[in-house]
Amino acid sequence: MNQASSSATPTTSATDHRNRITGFLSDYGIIVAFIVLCVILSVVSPYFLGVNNLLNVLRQVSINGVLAIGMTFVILTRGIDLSVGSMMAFAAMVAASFAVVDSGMPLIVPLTLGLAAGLALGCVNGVMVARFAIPPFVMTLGMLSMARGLTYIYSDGMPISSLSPSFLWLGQGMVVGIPVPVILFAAVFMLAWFTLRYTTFGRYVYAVGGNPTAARLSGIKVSRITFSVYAISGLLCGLAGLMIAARTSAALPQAGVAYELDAIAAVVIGGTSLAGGKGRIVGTLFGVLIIGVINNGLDLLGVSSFYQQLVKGAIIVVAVMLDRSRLSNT
Amino acid sequence: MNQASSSATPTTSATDHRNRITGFLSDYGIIVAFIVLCVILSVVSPYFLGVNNLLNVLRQVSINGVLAIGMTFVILTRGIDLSVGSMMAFAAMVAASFAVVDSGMPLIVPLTLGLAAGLALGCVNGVMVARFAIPPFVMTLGMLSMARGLTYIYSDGMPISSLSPSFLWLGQGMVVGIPVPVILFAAVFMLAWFTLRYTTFGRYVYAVGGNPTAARLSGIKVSRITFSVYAISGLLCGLAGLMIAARTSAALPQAGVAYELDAIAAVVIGGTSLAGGKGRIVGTLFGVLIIGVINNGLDLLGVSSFYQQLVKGAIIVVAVMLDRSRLSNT
Amino acid sequence: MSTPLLHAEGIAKSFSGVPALTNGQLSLRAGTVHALCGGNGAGKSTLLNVLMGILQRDAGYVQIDGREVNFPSPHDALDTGIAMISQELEPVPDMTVAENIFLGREPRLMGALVDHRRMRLQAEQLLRELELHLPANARLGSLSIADMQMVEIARAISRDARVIIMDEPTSAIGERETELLFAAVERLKARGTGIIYVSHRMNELYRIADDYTIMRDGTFIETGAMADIDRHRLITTVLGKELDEEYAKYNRPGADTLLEVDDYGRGKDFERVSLDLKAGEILGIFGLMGSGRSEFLDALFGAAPAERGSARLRGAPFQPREPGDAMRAGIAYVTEDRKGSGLVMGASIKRNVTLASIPDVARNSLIHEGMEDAVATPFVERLQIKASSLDMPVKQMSGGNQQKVVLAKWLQTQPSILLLDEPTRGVDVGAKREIYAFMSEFARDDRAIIMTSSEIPEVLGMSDRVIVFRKGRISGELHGDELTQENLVRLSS
Amino acid sequence: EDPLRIGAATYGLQGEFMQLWSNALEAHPAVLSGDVEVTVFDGRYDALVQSNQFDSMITRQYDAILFVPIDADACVAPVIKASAAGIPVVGSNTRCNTDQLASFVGSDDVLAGQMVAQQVIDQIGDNGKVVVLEGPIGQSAQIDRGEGIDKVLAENPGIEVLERRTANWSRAEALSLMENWLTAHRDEIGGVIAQNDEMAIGAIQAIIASGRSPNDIAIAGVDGITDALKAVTQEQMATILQDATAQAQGALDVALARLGKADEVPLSDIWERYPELEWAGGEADTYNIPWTLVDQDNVAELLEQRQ
Ligand SMILES: Nc1ncnc2c1ncn2[C@@H]1O[C@H](COP(=O)(O)OP(=O)(O)OP(=O)(O)O)[C@@H](O)[C@H]1O
Ligand SMILES: Nc1ncnc2c1ncn2[C@@H]1O[C@H](COP(=O)(O)OP(=O)(O)OP(=O)(O)O)[C@@H](O)[C@H]1O
Ligand SMILES: O[C@@H]1[C@H](O)[C@H](O)CO[C@H]1O
Ligand SMILES: [Mg+2]
Ligand SMILES: [Mg+2]
Repeated sequence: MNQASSSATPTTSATDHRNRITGFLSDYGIIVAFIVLCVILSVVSPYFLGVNNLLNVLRQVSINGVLAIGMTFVILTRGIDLSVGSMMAFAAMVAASFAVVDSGMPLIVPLTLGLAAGLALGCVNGVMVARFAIPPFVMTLGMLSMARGLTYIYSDGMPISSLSPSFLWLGQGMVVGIPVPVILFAAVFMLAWFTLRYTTFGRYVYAVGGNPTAARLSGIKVSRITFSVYAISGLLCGLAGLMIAARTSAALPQAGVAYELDAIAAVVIGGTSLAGGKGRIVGTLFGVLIIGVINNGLDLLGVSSFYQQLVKGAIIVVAVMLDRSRLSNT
Repeated sequence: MNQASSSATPTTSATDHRNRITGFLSDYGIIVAFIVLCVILSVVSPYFLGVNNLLNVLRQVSINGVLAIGMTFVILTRGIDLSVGSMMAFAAMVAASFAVVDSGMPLIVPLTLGLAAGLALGCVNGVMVARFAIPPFVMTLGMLSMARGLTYIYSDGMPISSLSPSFLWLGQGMVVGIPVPVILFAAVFMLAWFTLRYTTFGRYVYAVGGNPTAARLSGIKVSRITFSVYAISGLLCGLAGLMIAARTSAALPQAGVAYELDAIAAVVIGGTSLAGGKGRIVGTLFGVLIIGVINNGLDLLGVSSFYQQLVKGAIIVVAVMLDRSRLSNT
Repeated sequence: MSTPLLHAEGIAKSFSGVPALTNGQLSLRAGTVHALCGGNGAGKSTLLNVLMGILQRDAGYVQIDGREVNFPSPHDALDTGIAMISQELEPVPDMTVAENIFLGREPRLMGALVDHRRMRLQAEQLLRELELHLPANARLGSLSIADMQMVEIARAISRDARVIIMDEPTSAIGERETELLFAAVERLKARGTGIIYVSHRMNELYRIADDYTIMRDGTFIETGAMADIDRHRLITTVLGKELDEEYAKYNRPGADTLLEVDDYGRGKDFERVSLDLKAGEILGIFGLMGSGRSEFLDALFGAAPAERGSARLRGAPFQPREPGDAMRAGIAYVTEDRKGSGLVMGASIKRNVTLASIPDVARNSLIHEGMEDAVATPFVERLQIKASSLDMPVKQMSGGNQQKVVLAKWLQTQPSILLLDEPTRGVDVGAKREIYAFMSEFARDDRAIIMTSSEIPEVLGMSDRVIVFRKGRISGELHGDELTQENLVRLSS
Repeated sequence: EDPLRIGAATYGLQGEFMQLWSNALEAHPAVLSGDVEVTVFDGRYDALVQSNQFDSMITRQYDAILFVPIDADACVAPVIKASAAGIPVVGSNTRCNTDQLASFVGSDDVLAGQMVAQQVIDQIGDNGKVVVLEGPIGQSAQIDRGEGIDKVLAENPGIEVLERRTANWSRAEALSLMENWLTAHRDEIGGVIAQNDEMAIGAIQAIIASGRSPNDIAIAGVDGITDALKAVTQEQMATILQDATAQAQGALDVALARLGKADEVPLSDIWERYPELEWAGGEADTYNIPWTLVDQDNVAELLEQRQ
């Protein structure tokens, strides 16, 4: 609830200490919900707590995680980005087209072009929202459609596969036993956490979402901040595009359909308000993990796919209820 | 922009008259965008303006139209309903199961049960949002999943077809040359328009969305209103479920996937703000029509699958830009 | 005579073709306080918003140090050394006090990082200097309106600006805080800062202003030295008509008890509150900021029900659990935060006036627009609400006029008990008098008013009896001759 | 002895065909007898989801995996991973471009494309105008059936393609699309080549709604879903039956053979139904389940099986 109170001042007394702990829990009720979920899953499935499975979960959430982090920036400014799935697919396609085994391109080329493709589309969103005041929902809905169209046109509707091993490493490689996508996700998370917490840009993102008028009156260039968050989201879609193409060994024209829902869900489950100005990247991390753990757990348990949908929906609601009811008690 | 200013008082002078027209146009800039779109389409396609084609468009938009009207109520209160597609599919399945040719049920049974199925799920959304303060996005995302699961469970994943002719009439019949779904949509539209404009309930909906605190302190039972809009949305999903089953001659478990996007898009394109309290059902009507006309026009023109997405997205953005730029000029 | 620090002339601004300002003019000297006077809707805020680059002028020019300037955005005005406390509070609720104060100019590390520690220390120091007892790391949204206002004041003052615009900075704060502000203003003057000051409280103007400028209907009327204009003439010029500034008080309390409150308490907000309200009475409640007055009124109205104690209304038990309960019992409540809890800002005047009595303008649940107009129109006249039409969204109205709409909304419910929390916030002298006259007329027969106000003259002038709150408890009750400023101050602090 | 645990990774259960496939799996004699336990996964039309589900199945150490991939290339990495973990993967329905599959039991989509196009052309003759309804862009079935359709069209230069668009396997989408095409092309459309039956049925409904008779237009689809069979009885369309039962049960039989259990548990009866299909002890690389053209001769019998 209270996004600012954790910039804690040095305190000494015991009650202050207790306040900080309950404050932490009510700030991060979603962590409690996550822990409860994990405990339940590890009781019902002996496989859940295995190191390999936990790495699986992390690898599985890494793409949604990267998208959700960009989405957090956007939502903090009261915006929304519906186009993440399509932008990701487009970036994947562009990157893959330069990463096929016999293209002979150095790895840097597909990487750069993939990120650039995402960034470019994100900038278009940003300009239209920030400069031409198109409502974010409409602009990014348009982009959802346009980027998908571009993906079809660019790829002629065909998947691109036979990607070079060095490119595939991005999605399938390991570094000191940790999957590369997980490392990428972690790096993006830390950078975003640091940015939102410690940089002036991060503070301005909160201010623009919290009260755009106040932000403007304080001399903040609101439209520049607004533009930036869409650009960031686009850039991260570019990264997610590289990751998904490398992970599935192919860029598919239909990749990422409906991914916006999971990304937004992670952000909202993590306690960031769609009304802007309030929320945290740590919440998003746990939102992403909750969704991932639910999917993984239901798969591990072999719950029938009909009941999966029912159970998945119910767990999401209950997790958030748990979070919110904690809040109202404190 | 100004949701209240059109309830014009009787005026006489010429400038007043002019003001009323420009006021109307800036209130309804989206109508201008719609007209521009229609003019362009009728120039590039000789078929566009045919009576049959226009009836086709109306028939094609009627299901999204009914969903978008329920969505308008929800969004006016600052909410969102992501579960409309799934609730519709569930209602369709329930209705169809009692409408198969050899069930021998009178028509009233599937109709009632279909509507009741939608209403029931909508009430669940309503209770959880209004009473337990689950954020609407999370609750209805959960319902999106849960209602789909229920649909699969209820139908065992198989379509239900061979529906009785009297039931099919709802989707395929005609009355005085007008398709029945169009009549249903028109009736729902008029009722909604009347409700929002002339009834106390309509007022409450706007007030709750405009400033829930002020509404509560003015003695309005905010949670009752909030509950009601989700119930209305559910009920209209029930109706849409009857319509789609009758139109496609079958209830399909996968029906309505991603329909929430089109419904929300219609509302937002129509000028209703996701921030609540501001918007009009007439705007939604034209939002629905714009989406329908774009789809129809691109089909008529034979635009390829690849370019269709690109063009569709671009037109949506441009239409809204046209609307918004009109506003900022006045 | 030296060049003025800031000089503006011929400033015009219209909204959708309707002029709000036709000829704004103002000359500010360095090291002085310049009072900008005018009735509600005279165009003061519009002029100031133009000066600040929030609005773009249609005509006229602005000079700083004799050089013409044009600010496309507040950013540019701030860069040039102009800061503003805007009339409407603009807090970022989910940021801390320190973050709000330093928004846009945070102490930095390595160019792009916020130095949170230094920011907090600087904020603490600033708050200390201003004698504000606010934690620098409290979330702004958890503060009272008054405290938020003080934070905005701190923000503007700490900017080291050469020109500070203060648009009704005291409308939401108490006497003590006002003194803190004035002390700061004196320090700023001494540094050569020029201050443009707007307030509808005449006492304040005579205390701190050096010069004045009067506006009426969007036009400059006259300017001069504060010392050269007496109170009567100032008011008459502002209003454009003869009017004495006085309290129109002619209600007469009866003997019947209307409302009895016994041992009310809720959380830490207030406790052991017992009082009664007589028919025909205007009961004042006075206290410092944060003394729990508003919370007590919230409880009486059922907005945040009391947790302890009981109440009786006309002898019958009265236990409001939600506002509807209190409304049915004939209670109306004008809250102190019109933007947050009083108005639907995007909705029209008409709809706001009828907001709390929608069923009254409906038959069989159908709104009757004719009745709605009939309901709203008399208030526009009665309260001198300045608006181009009843369909104007309230967010386009001047602040004082918005306040009148809130009053109208509650009067329309035809209550028998009125709870008024800072009822004249931002209201001009003319309309204040109307409101006072109305209050006196209202509190008759079996009707009564409970009023809180931070303006001591208003409390003394209008109340038949005053109950003083201190830290959530009643610290005393004053009647008749005891009703003096000294007693109020003594009991409240 | 514990039952064998087999995971079935389908590309998605939203649609009748894959539902028939999974139902057939559950109806396999070895499953009914309790010798085998199957878990069906819904891939939600997403290669990434399928890949994640493989991870879970590997963690749970399923004995074998039946795999209906969404994409012929994106399926490769999961298959390699499962094989490396010692889990045999048997492909079904949709091919996968890897030699690591234990075997593939499915039908040739290119052939289906050829057959469905040929059906329509046989009816309208050498000269005529057709429209083509395609699956979701980029899915293997869409690409391969499209290839087959193209082949036949290339051999028939007299056939003009008026329109060719995706309706995403969806009846509702095809219905609207066809309504609009009927407006733009009035009475020109002589045939509808649909890459699956759902879309063909949407087209039929649009044709009926426009006041025309589907009997006058040559329509064909792929799959043999129940509504299509009914339409065949009314001579409204032709369909090419894709035998979901054979694909599913055949794949399970082969998987059991690879696990060395073929002799212990009962095999399905599909091997009797298609005498031309060589069982070969479950050792073959590919089992090509034949497509069956549904016509008046066999439709009644097929409908009967659906009850
Ligand atoms: N955005 C707007 N759109 C239309 N009219 C506006 C807008 N802003 C202000 N006005 C009009 O301009 C006039 C002047 O308003 P302004 O806020 O400047 O008055 P003010 O002198 O500050 O009054 P107060 O003392 O009540 O604050 C008012 O009649 C108001 O309705
Ligand atoms: N013990 C407390 N702990 C924390 N916050 C407090 C405490 N007491 C008061 N406050 C803050 O001060 C506010 C109380 O102010 P309130 O509006 O009730 O006082 P008031 O007497 O009406 O004064 P005014 O309206 O003039 O500010 C509360 O909203 C709360 O945020
Ligand atoms: O083979 C199946 C069916 O044709 C179905 O209708 C769509 O997906 C394809 O892969
Ligand atoms: Mg003002
Ligand atoms: Mg108060």
